[in-house]
Amino acid sequence: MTDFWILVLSSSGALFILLAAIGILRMPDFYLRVSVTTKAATLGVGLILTSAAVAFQQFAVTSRVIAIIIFILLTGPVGAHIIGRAAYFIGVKLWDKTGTDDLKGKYNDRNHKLK
Amino acid sequence: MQLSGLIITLIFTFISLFILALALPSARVNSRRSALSFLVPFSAFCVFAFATPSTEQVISLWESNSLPFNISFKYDGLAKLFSLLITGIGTLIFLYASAYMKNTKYTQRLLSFLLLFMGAMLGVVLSDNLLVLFLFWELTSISSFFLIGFKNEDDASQKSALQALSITGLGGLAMLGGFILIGEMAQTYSISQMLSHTDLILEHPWFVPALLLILLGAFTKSAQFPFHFWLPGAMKAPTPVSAYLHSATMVKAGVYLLARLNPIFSQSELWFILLTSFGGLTMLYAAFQSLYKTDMKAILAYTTVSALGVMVFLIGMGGEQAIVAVSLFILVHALYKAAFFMLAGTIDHETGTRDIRKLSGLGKSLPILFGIGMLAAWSNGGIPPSIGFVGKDLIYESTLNFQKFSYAPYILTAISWLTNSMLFAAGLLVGYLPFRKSSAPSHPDVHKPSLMLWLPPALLATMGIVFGVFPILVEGSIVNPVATAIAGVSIKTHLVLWHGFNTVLYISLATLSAGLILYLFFQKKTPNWVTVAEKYGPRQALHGIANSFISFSAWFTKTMQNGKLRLYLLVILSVLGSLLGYVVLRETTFVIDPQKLSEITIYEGITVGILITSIFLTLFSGSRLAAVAAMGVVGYTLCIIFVFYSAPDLAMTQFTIDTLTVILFVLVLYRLPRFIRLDFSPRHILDGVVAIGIGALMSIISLEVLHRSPVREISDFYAMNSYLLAKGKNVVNVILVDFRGADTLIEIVVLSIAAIGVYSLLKLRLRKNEKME
Amino acid sequence: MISHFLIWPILLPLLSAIVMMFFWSKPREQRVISVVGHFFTLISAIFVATRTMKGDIYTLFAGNWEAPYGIVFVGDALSGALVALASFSALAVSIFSAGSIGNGRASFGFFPILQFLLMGLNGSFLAGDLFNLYVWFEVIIISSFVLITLGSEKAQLEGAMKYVTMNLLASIIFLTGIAMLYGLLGSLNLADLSRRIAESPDIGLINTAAVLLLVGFGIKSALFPMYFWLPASYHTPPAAVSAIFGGLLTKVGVYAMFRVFSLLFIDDPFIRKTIIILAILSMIAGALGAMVQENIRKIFSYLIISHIGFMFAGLGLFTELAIIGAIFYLFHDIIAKTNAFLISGIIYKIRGSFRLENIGGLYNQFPYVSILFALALFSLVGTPPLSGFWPKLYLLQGAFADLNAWMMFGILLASLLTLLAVVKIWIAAFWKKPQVRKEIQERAVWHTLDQQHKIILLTPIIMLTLASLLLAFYSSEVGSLAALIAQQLSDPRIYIEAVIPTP
Amino acid sequence: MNTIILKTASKYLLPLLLLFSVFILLRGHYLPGGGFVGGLVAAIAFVLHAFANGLPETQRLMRIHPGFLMPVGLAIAFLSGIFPMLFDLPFMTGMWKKDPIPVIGSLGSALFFDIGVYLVVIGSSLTILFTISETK
Amino acid sequence: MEILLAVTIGLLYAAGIFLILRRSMVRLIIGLILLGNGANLLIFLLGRISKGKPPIIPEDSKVFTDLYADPIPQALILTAIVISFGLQAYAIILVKRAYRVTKTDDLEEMITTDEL
Amino acid sequence: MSVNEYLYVVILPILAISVLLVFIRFIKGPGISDRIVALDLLITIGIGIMSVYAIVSEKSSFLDIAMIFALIAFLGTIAFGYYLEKRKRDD
Amino acid sequence: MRSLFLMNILLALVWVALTGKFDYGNLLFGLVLSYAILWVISRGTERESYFRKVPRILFFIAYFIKELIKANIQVAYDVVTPKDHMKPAIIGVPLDAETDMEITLLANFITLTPGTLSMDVSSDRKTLYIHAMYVQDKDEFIRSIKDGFERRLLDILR
Ligand code: NA
Ligand code: NA
Repeated sequence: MTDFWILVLSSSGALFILLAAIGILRMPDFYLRVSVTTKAATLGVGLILTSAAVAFQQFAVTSRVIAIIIFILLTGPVGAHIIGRAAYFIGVKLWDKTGTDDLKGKYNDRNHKLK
Repeated sequence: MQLSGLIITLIFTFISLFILALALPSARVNSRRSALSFLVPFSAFCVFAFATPSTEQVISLWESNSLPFNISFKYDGLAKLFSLLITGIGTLIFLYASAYMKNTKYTQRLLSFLLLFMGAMLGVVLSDNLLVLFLFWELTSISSFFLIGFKNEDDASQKSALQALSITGLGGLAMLGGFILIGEMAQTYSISQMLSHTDLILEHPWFVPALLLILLGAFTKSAQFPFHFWLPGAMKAPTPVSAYLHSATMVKAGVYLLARLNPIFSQSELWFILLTSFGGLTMLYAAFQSLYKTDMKAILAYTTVSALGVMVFLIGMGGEQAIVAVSLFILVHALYKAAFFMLAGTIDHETGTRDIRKLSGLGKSLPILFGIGMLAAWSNGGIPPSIGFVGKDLIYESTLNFQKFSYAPYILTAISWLTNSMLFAAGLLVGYLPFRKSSAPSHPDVHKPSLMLWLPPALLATMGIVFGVFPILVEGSIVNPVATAIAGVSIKTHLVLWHGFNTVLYISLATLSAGLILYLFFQKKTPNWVTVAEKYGPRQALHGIANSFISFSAWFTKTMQNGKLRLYLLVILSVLGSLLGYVVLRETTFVIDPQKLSEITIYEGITVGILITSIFLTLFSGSRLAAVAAMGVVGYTLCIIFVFYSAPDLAMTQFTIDTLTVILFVLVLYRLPRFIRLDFSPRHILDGVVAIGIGALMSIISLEVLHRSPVREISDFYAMNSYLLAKGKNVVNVILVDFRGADTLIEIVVLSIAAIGVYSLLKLRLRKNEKME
Repeated sequence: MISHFLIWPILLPLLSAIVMMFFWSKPREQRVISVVGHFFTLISAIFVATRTMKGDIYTLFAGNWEAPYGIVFVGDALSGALVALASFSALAVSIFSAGSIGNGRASFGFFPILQFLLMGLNGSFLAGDLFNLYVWFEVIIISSFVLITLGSEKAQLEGAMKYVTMNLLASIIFLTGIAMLYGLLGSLNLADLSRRIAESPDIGLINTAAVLLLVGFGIKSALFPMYFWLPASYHTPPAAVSAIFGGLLTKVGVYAMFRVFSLLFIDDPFIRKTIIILAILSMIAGALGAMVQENIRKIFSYLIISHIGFMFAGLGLFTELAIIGAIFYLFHDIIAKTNAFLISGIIYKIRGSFRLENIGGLYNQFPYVSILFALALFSLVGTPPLSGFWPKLYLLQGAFADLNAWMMFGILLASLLTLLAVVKIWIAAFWKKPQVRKEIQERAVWHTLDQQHKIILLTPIIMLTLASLLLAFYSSEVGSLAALIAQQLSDPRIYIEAVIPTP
Repeated sequence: MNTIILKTASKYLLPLLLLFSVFILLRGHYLPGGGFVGGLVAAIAFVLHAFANGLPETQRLMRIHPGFLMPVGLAIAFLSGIFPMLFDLPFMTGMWKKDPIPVIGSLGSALFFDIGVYLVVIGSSLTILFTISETK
Repeated sequence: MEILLAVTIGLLYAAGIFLILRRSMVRLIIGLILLGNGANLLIFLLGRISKGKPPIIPEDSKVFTDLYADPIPQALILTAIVISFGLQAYAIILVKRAYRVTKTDDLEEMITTDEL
Repeated sequence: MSVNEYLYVVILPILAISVLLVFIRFIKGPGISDRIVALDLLITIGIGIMSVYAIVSEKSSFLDIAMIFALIAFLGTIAFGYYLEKRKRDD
Repeated sequence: MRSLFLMNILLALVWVALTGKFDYGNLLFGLVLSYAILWVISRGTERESYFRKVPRILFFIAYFIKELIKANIQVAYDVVTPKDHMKPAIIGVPLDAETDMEITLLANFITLTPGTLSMDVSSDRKTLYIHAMYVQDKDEFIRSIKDGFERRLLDILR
């Protein structure tokens, strides 16, 4: 039973990570890459970590796994947000098929305040 | 014996105390105290005069227990002669100087340096140990540097002091080398003991260099051609200094040394060749030059050089007569030359000039000086009944009897005759010309010199005649012991003023006539070639060498230290690479045994692949940030390798620190300019070769080391005791805080200092007055 | 012998530094603590020295882990003497700094870092463990980095770029050598390494480590041709800093060379010959450089390089006489170079410049100070009977015993050129008419100082000159001490037995 | 950086990370961790906070200058090093309380030493990073 | 694997050396950091590598029951890493200051202190 | 096939390939922001690898490294973001 | 509410201590047990909201996981297949969330679901700019966000 869960969790985790990896390579612009990778990778790593918790079945290990997952969930999106907005105002181009851009012209060039 | 030791110690203590006494109180003139300073040399003179010399006894004062540096003295005839000259003439010079320098600033400074110099000279001539002798020798150089440069704000004084020190310093150090060589060859630095080990020295393969080095020392000090020019240059010193240093003492140190070492070296053919040729050349050349000088001190300087040449020449010839001749000549020369110098000084003092073209008819206003001049010239010319006459006789006798090679008597006698004639003429230029009757005396109402400005030279000049009339006065007490010391065998001659009409007398007469002719026809206008000879002579040559040496130094220094860090690093790394390459090529076998190595899994392969790619990315990225990020990846990959290979603590730390470093870079980088474009240049090839070379060597070395079996004794100790003794299970951490805790303590000190450094680099802004402290 | 006292010359500077860091921006308190701290360090160092110079070797096992398992501090005659000399020089510099370093630098860590530097120096001298030595070296270099840049003047920063880079490179090379030795022998303890090397079949590979350490320490000790960082930087910081650098920093490299090449690396003719050649070239290259400089501190800087050659010459020959000469020279040079740079500091205070053309007239204006300076400077030259003369005698004798004419030539030539360089300073700074220039006049602050302040500034120079005279006066005793050191260095068994006694 | 998202996150991350850092410090003797990493993590916590909220805010939060932690840490390490000397044991000899306590394990001078390391690491890394961020 | 790591070490040294021989201060520092990494990896490799055996005594025993990796090189590298961090931090800031004061990143323009 | 073998033969290679793919993005860029994201992802995958490694080697201490990784990767991203913002402003 | 939460945890810990069985199963049981007890004793008081929220949180987590998986599959499809079906856009979504906590959580959850990325929040905190991969219709997208994550999140938080 344990082995089964390990297999399932680690496999799906690895797949999500692979997905993120393909995504970052394949996506046409920066924002799409971020978009794809942050969650797929977070999810993937979360799953693999869970499989580790299952594998060890120790209090200490499980608590560490939980801590790491919480931490990743907390920091992953914040990091994506930071790098995404930074990329935007240094002028990283959007993919040419991008539709509406509500942010356009909303940043103050000097202090990066968003209107 | 013990008593002599005590006496010598006392003398030196006495001198040192007086140096202090003179130097300490103030720089102002204190004529009473300075006038009394003559008591120091005078009392020493008395002691030396009554002390009986001994060729046997060596007085040992102090022995070093680890160096062959034994302060030991020997008071034999040679030492006695020089000690008496040094202290005797010293006494007169001190008397003379306190009058001469009456209204000059810093007289005491001068006197204290003179005393220092005198002590040093005494040390030179009394020492039995070569190293002690060298010590005093250097002291004479240094103190004379201060004396020659006494008028220290004067450009010319500075130059001549530097020149004198450069040359005597060069010689001194060469001489030290020579001393070490012969000392080590003979296994003793005691001159007395060395005499019984001459064979060890003469047969040593390094004998010739040793001899050359010592001669370099002696020749430079005694102003032998081509090093002679510093001596006339040194006439920038106040006249009492010139009179002391350049007549009786310092310049004779070289002659003293040759005389002292003569018993050791005289068996060597080279000794004879070098001394006679350099001495002969010097005496001729300098005597000739002296005729064309117009400054009295310059004339005296050149004649001194010439006389030194004579002495060297005589020592080189060897043989009883020559040795006796030089023994006497040292004394004679000191007497009349010191008199001449003081005479010149007094004339200068009273008239304000020393130019013989501007002086005439002084005989009337300064009759005493005229008398002194004539007496000195008498002695100088070797006119009976002066002691000079005895000396000259001896010289001619020795040259006439010299049989070492065919025509030797003729050649040597001719050289001596020519030199003596010119020296006589030069003597007249100083001792007679300024006083000669003149229709228009240059200084008709000149002041009479004070007592101390004429009495000392008068005494000396008179002694020249007294000794001539009674040669017995110096025969047994001075000349024989001196000659014995120089020859190394007992010599007992009988000095007589009158030998009857013989060849020697005819040659002497010829000398006088030639001298008179030269004097009468001495050319007021210096012929062109004389100036040219001086201009392009040895002085210029040595100056040229010195200048090109300095240019070379400058070129070398600028080339090495050109400010470009790249060059510096390249040089250092090339040294590293070539040394390492040599050792590695010599020692390693380049065998790779796969048995001893672990296999490569695909993950490790990929990790290392990424690592290597990132290295290249770091290398060739044109963007700074990309380079820094790639560098970050290098660190992260290392971290993964640490994970693979069982180093969790390391991985954590590496990862954290790597990130912090990247962050630091990032925080700083946006303030820095972009990379300069990496254009290809030949420099890159060179750099690449060095870089790849060292890299390859590192790889080879590591593989070689890996083929040896590891030693795990200490690790096993840690592993065994980590929990049992140090109560920790993470052995790495236990090492850090316990087994090798001291490292960690120091390490946090390093971190703190670095933090302080960063803080101060960025925060400290100095106020203007604090910039350089 | 287990001996707590070995640690005090290390701990007292650390303690003083920590205390000073609590008084971070209180320069006045720091000055007092600094001098007091250095004073007590000196006392403890003298305590160490007086014991070690009797010939016993003392050990201290940090953490009570016996060698070779823990870190051991070892005090033999060489270490003891150097600890004492370093602490003495540091005290002199500390006093000088108390009088010369302004509140700007003082409130940014100058004094604590001076203590850290001394701690690093003493630690290096006492370290009995190769990696520990590395760590001490890092303390030294980081302290020196901070001291050399403190103030951030343009010249300081430019010089520091070179200084820092080359020193970091040296550290990396050193570390590489440690890696080699550990990989081959599995130990870091010097005595243990020595023991193992003696039995090792891999002498060839061990020689690569020898080369690495030679270059690593060679850079640190400014050996030809690895000295570039020194003339580029030593003249840029405040005089007090130059003084402690000039007196002590390169000497640690020399010390490390002696330690490592006596204890670890057995006689390899190639390496010995290399050391001798580089030593001779150092003597001459440094002296040539000194000849042409116009800045007093640069002249001294080049003289450091030249004189490092003397010490390396002794190391290269490694005969008893040669070692005595080198060690004696090391002692002398610590005192003489510190003093020389401090003197340059006073000259700067008087005239506002380090450049010869801007100085002049000191002899007539300050005759007694000038005589004091002359004594110090001629000691540096090695004019007999001053202190620099004696070691040269040993070295010359040693060179002769080896029939090494080039070395004799190098020593004599370097001595001559040193003499000329110093005489050049003497003539230009002391004899020549004083040059009055408006732009530097305001930096000449000597005349504004009160008597007490002047005494504070002159005290260290008097101390060092006296020390130098004592070295000369007791040259025979110093020679005996150096002979003891030579004996200890020549026979690693003594050291090994003291650190890891055979049961 | 002017973003509430980061600001808010950092508000929660700071205590979390500090807690974590102490955890890492204390367990170092048994498992990977120890004073260095612990100190670095704590430093990172403050750096993050500073990135999000600006340096002045973080400094206000810390109340003391981080540089002050250096002498404190050094003093603790120093004292734990010389403490054994009072008992005539060599410098830095490990001394232990007899019975172990939970989480930390045996209480000994090594732990105090590690705490010293921890503080110095925090102090120095923060001094470095803060100074750089402050200066143009 | 050792061969690969040995080659990597060689490369790290070579790259570090090549970078410190450049004119740019930033490259210089990066080069030094790479060299430091190379030296650390060298210590690690020469201390012999072993997989999956961290030198941590298992929870339930007082001594190692299995083989374990040599902890000493790890401790040495750890110390070296932390020390290099301090030095690198300082060097980076030095570069920053030097650039601000001299207005150039080009090391070949910083030659005033070497002039006579 | 045991779990361990499975992890070794299947999971780790997948993760390794992912690393390669991301690394290609890291090399390609084109912008600095792409590199930063790639770096972040690399570290995240590194956490995954370490977890798997922990299971395989039965050493839970690798999870500690994973924890540190997670923590610091975030800081790195923030710092780069900070850099990008500053750089733009100061140009 | 906070005090109740703490009380809940404290009671669970006491339970663990009493039973002496220190593992997650027991801790979870302790939590559920003490939750039940607290719920029983707090009925009818204003503190009751705590007991309403806990189920909501659980629901929210379930919702989030569902969204996560759904979106991941969508993205995965796009990533794996050669043709790109994306229609990206940056949309400003007006916010009802007010406090820092609310905005941050919302933004993070949005980022965590594939295909959307919270770019920034306007200075007046009224608009959240989202980069989305599949925006067929702007208003529809805004509505899905507001009705989906924002509403559920605010339900829990308020
Ligand atoms: Na350490
Ligand atoms: Na640790």
